Amino acid sequence: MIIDSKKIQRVIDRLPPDKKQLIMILQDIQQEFHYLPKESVRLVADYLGMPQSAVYSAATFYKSFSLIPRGENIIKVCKGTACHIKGADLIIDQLDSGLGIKPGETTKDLKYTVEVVNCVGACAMAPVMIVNDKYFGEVRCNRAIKIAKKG
Amino acid sequence: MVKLQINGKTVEAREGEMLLAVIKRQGIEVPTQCHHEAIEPTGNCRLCMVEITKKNWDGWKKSVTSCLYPVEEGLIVETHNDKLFEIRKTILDLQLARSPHSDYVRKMALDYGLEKSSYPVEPDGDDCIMCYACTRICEVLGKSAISPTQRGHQKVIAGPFGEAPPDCIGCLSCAHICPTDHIKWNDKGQTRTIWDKSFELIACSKCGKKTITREFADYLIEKRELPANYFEICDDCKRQETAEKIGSLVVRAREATI
Amino acid sequence: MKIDSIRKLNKWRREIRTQQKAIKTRVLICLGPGCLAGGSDLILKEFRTILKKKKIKNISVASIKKTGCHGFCARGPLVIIEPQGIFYSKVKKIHVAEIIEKTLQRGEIIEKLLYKDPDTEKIYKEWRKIPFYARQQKIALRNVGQIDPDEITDYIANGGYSALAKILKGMKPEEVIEQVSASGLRGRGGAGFSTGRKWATCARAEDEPRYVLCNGDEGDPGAFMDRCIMEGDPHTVLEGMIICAYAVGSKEGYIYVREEYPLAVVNLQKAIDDARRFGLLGDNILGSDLCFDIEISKGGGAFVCGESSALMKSVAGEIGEPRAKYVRSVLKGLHDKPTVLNNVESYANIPVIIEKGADWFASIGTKKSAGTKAFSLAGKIRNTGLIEVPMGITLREIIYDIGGGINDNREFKAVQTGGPSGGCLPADKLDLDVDFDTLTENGSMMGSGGMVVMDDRTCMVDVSRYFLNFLVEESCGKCVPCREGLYQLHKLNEKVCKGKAGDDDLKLMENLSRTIMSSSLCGLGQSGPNPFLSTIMYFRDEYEAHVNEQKCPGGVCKDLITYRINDDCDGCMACLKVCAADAITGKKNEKHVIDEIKCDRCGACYAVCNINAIDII
Amino acid sequence: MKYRYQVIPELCTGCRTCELACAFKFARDGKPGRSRIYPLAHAKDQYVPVVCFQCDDAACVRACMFDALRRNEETGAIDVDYERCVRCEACVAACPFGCALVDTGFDEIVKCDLCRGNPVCVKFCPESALRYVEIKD
Repeated sequence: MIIDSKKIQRVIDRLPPDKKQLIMILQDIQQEFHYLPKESVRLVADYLGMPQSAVYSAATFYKSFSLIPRGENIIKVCKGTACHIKGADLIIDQLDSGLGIKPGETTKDLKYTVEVVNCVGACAMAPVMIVNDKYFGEVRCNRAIKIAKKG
Repeated sequence: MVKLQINGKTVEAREGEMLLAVIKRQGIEVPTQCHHEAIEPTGNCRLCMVEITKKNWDGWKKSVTSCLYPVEEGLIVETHNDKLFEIRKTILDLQLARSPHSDYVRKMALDYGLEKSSYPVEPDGDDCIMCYACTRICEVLGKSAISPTQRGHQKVIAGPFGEAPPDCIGCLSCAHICPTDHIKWNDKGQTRTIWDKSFELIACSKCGKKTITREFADYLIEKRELPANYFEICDDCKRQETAEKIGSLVVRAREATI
Repeated sequence: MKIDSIRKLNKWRREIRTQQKAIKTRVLICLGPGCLAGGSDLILKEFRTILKKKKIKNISVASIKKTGCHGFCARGPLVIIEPQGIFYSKVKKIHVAEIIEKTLQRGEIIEKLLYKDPDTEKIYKEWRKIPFYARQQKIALRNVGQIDPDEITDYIANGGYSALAKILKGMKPEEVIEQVSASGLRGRGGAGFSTGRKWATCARAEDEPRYVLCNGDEGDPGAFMDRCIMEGDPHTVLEGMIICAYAVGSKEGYIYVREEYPLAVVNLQKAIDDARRFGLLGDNILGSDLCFDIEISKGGGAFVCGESSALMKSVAGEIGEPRAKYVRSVLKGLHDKPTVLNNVESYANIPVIIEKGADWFASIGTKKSAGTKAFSLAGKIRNTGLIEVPMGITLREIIYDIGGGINDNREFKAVQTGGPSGGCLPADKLDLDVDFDTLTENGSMMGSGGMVVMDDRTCMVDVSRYFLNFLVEESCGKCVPCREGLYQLHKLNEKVCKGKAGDDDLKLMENLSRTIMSSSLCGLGQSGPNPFLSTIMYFRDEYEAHVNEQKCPGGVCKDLITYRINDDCDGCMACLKVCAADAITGKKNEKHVIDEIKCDRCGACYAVCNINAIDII
Repeated sequence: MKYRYQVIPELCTGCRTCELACAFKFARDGKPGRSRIYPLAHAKDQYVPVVCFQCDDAACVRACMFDALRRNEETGAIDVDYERCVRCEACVAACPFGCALVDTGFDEIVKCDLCRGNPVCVKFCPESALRYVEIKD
């Protein structure tokens, strides 16, 4: 799945070429393509006048970026303290047995990606699942798969 | 000038100097790993920690990395005590678990009576002690070809995508500055390979002896405005040429006097 | 229309207030994170569609207002009707028509939607009287849950930007700093450094330019106060920052918002755009010669970027690796220039301190910890939610009087405060005052205000392992004691959880913790071992049970427990369906059996069994 | 007091004593260092001792990216700061006269530093083709 660099460049051009925009630009690319295509590291580096190694460092340091294609549906399971003691691991186990993928992995058909997030600030209704930016609170583990698929 | 006390002795230092420089000038041996004069201190290895206090802190003490702590008037510094010994010992103990085969680490650990790490050896360990000397020297060079990638325990020094770094010019500064010789390179025949990237070494136009990489020479020529032809022949042949040039001047001078 | 003078601002405020008086009843629908997940956005839409269709007299669509988090998340979705303060909880879309017809049109109260105190069975009509709210005092959260975050007019109507007007009209920067210092405000991010002193040092620094930064990273798991302020009342953060910019002489400000808070970014950006449009941000604010603008800098998903120097690296577009702060960031911060960095909640207090004066603020809370503190209650507590209480209140009052005690009346075991830098306090510490210093003296820390309550079904050794795992994942990896030390400490903690550790391992963990704390480069490493040290201090018996008897009293550590179905089982098959390891067998309505070899002790069956037919041995 | 290092090629007989003296001056733990001076023949029995000219706008100083080659104010020579030098050989490649050298024995970059103001090659040159004369200004 090669993404042509003109498309990437168009996303990059939305923000001014200032080094402090690095993370925001990478997030726009991630938002657009669900991951950071390999080409984007060079394009962003040229656009901001930064070494490619610095852009790659940021792409691998910040956990919200992925360098490998992710699924259409991003399923996030919160593992904040409250969610942990209220059974976040149970949800992860159910998703693993139901979708066959562990956190950080994507299903072969590129439909689902499961990710673990360290606290999304909705602790009042732990345990929390987020499917494509839609919040689900007080998730019982036996409903995890239904929520993941329904979205 | 700033007056401070190191291990009981009052010493003077220049404003803005770092404690480590003053300590070294006193001939006191403080262990360091990530310190190198050609690069900015970052305080990664923590071994150069010393304990500081002041008269008006009424006994309260703080341990700081001397490579980064600027000298202050009236500072009272202790470079060796039990607490610092414990810190240095534990740090080397941890490093032994990560880099069990590194002679550099093992030698330093022996000074603290450690032959083996008290922690299980890390399966994914290697000799890199993550001191950032290589990435920083490459930054001073102006290329920043390699950098610390990933985060936390998976942190690894590499070029983008762990592949041949596009900005690397094969100058080997990183390999030479690496305290544990973890950065592998080799020159075979015409080519030099480092970070999975191969370079063409300039061959002396006279005797064929290999000098530096073409990319490194071009970089110096462009960045430091050096004449390109300086790089085309090796130092041996340049000395011979110099002798001949001066020799011919001597001969011409002698003929002129006759 | 640019408000280019204080006179115009006051005139505008009067106009808004008269307009708002015209609307008799206001229906506030909470769109905080909790209620939103319960579908409160659908409730909002339902109100608007019905009202548009029916054109009911004196109830116009304008009276429906979305707000930030009202606080009582456990009872969400919430609909509040002002000015009577009627508190409808657990509202569903189907109730909307009924609310409009009965309450809005005929003024009747719908009994079933009111809050009933589970212990006293008392039913509360008015939210201000509910115990959860009664003991609170809101300064930073004064507008959150009351105003529409997208409407600058709401903020203005509630006295917004009057503090800014006050300082621009008659206060010199030094006077502003003097007021903030005299108020006794200390950093709400958890460090507790005097805000006034921080501003004063930055104002005195010779170097130019100076930056004003807001720390909206809130990486502590279990904390969501900053989120609710940024989403529920973004303008108070802006006003606090503008006042700070005036005091320290800065032209450029950044709000660093973590990546996990997209709605906060949207609401803050709307507030910034509105403030610029009305001349409250940008050049010549309110016609004065103060020029200051704010940009949002988005985080990338790194807990360590909550640390000041890492945050500044991130704002500058670099990786968030902290630097030694022997030269403090008020002198050399962002781009090595003098920088003031305060937490969202600290800025939210500033306008009120300027408005009502330092003495008023200092009179609240304790002598050394002035003012109030916002806390997020989470975990095994009945009334999960967001509260703000005066400093000096005890843990017991927060957890029992406000928090309503423990779920299903189980036994309280510990409360975790201060996130991964904090600790766990046991039952006999419940009467400690909550302020900056008391909790720290007892091995925990107030931190940013996250409070996670744990009951007897939690294993403290597992909690320590959880935090160490969190820190190993979030460590930036730059310095040896944190990268390698926390990694080994976590491995040892896992060994204890597996029942394979000996006493010497515990001693090794304690020694290692001391070195990590005294030699790590930044706060993450320096406070990383706190959760372990506080749990082994207060719950050493649990550690010994894991080490000596290979038992897990909390029934959590997988290697040390077995799940067994008892005779109460009615064969409903719920556990069989959920078991991922296919270890449960049994026919419908017959007692089921767990194959204890196949079972990987994940605990799903125990979680779904509603009649406690599964024992943990 | 200022000195000037003088080379008079006409007197040089190519006996290479200077080379020997220099190598032993920089010997360490029993191993000789690399000589910084090379008397080379430019015609039959005609020699020129080639040694660093300590140039004003030195190519080696310019090529060193790590500021490890610095003018020594007393001796006027350009010294290698071994605390900073990372042995990248830029200076060796850049010096037009080939007087920055690699001492493969000790694996370091070397160049003539006028023996810190007391050049041993001058002492040992039998023909005084090398001189270290005081400059009276």
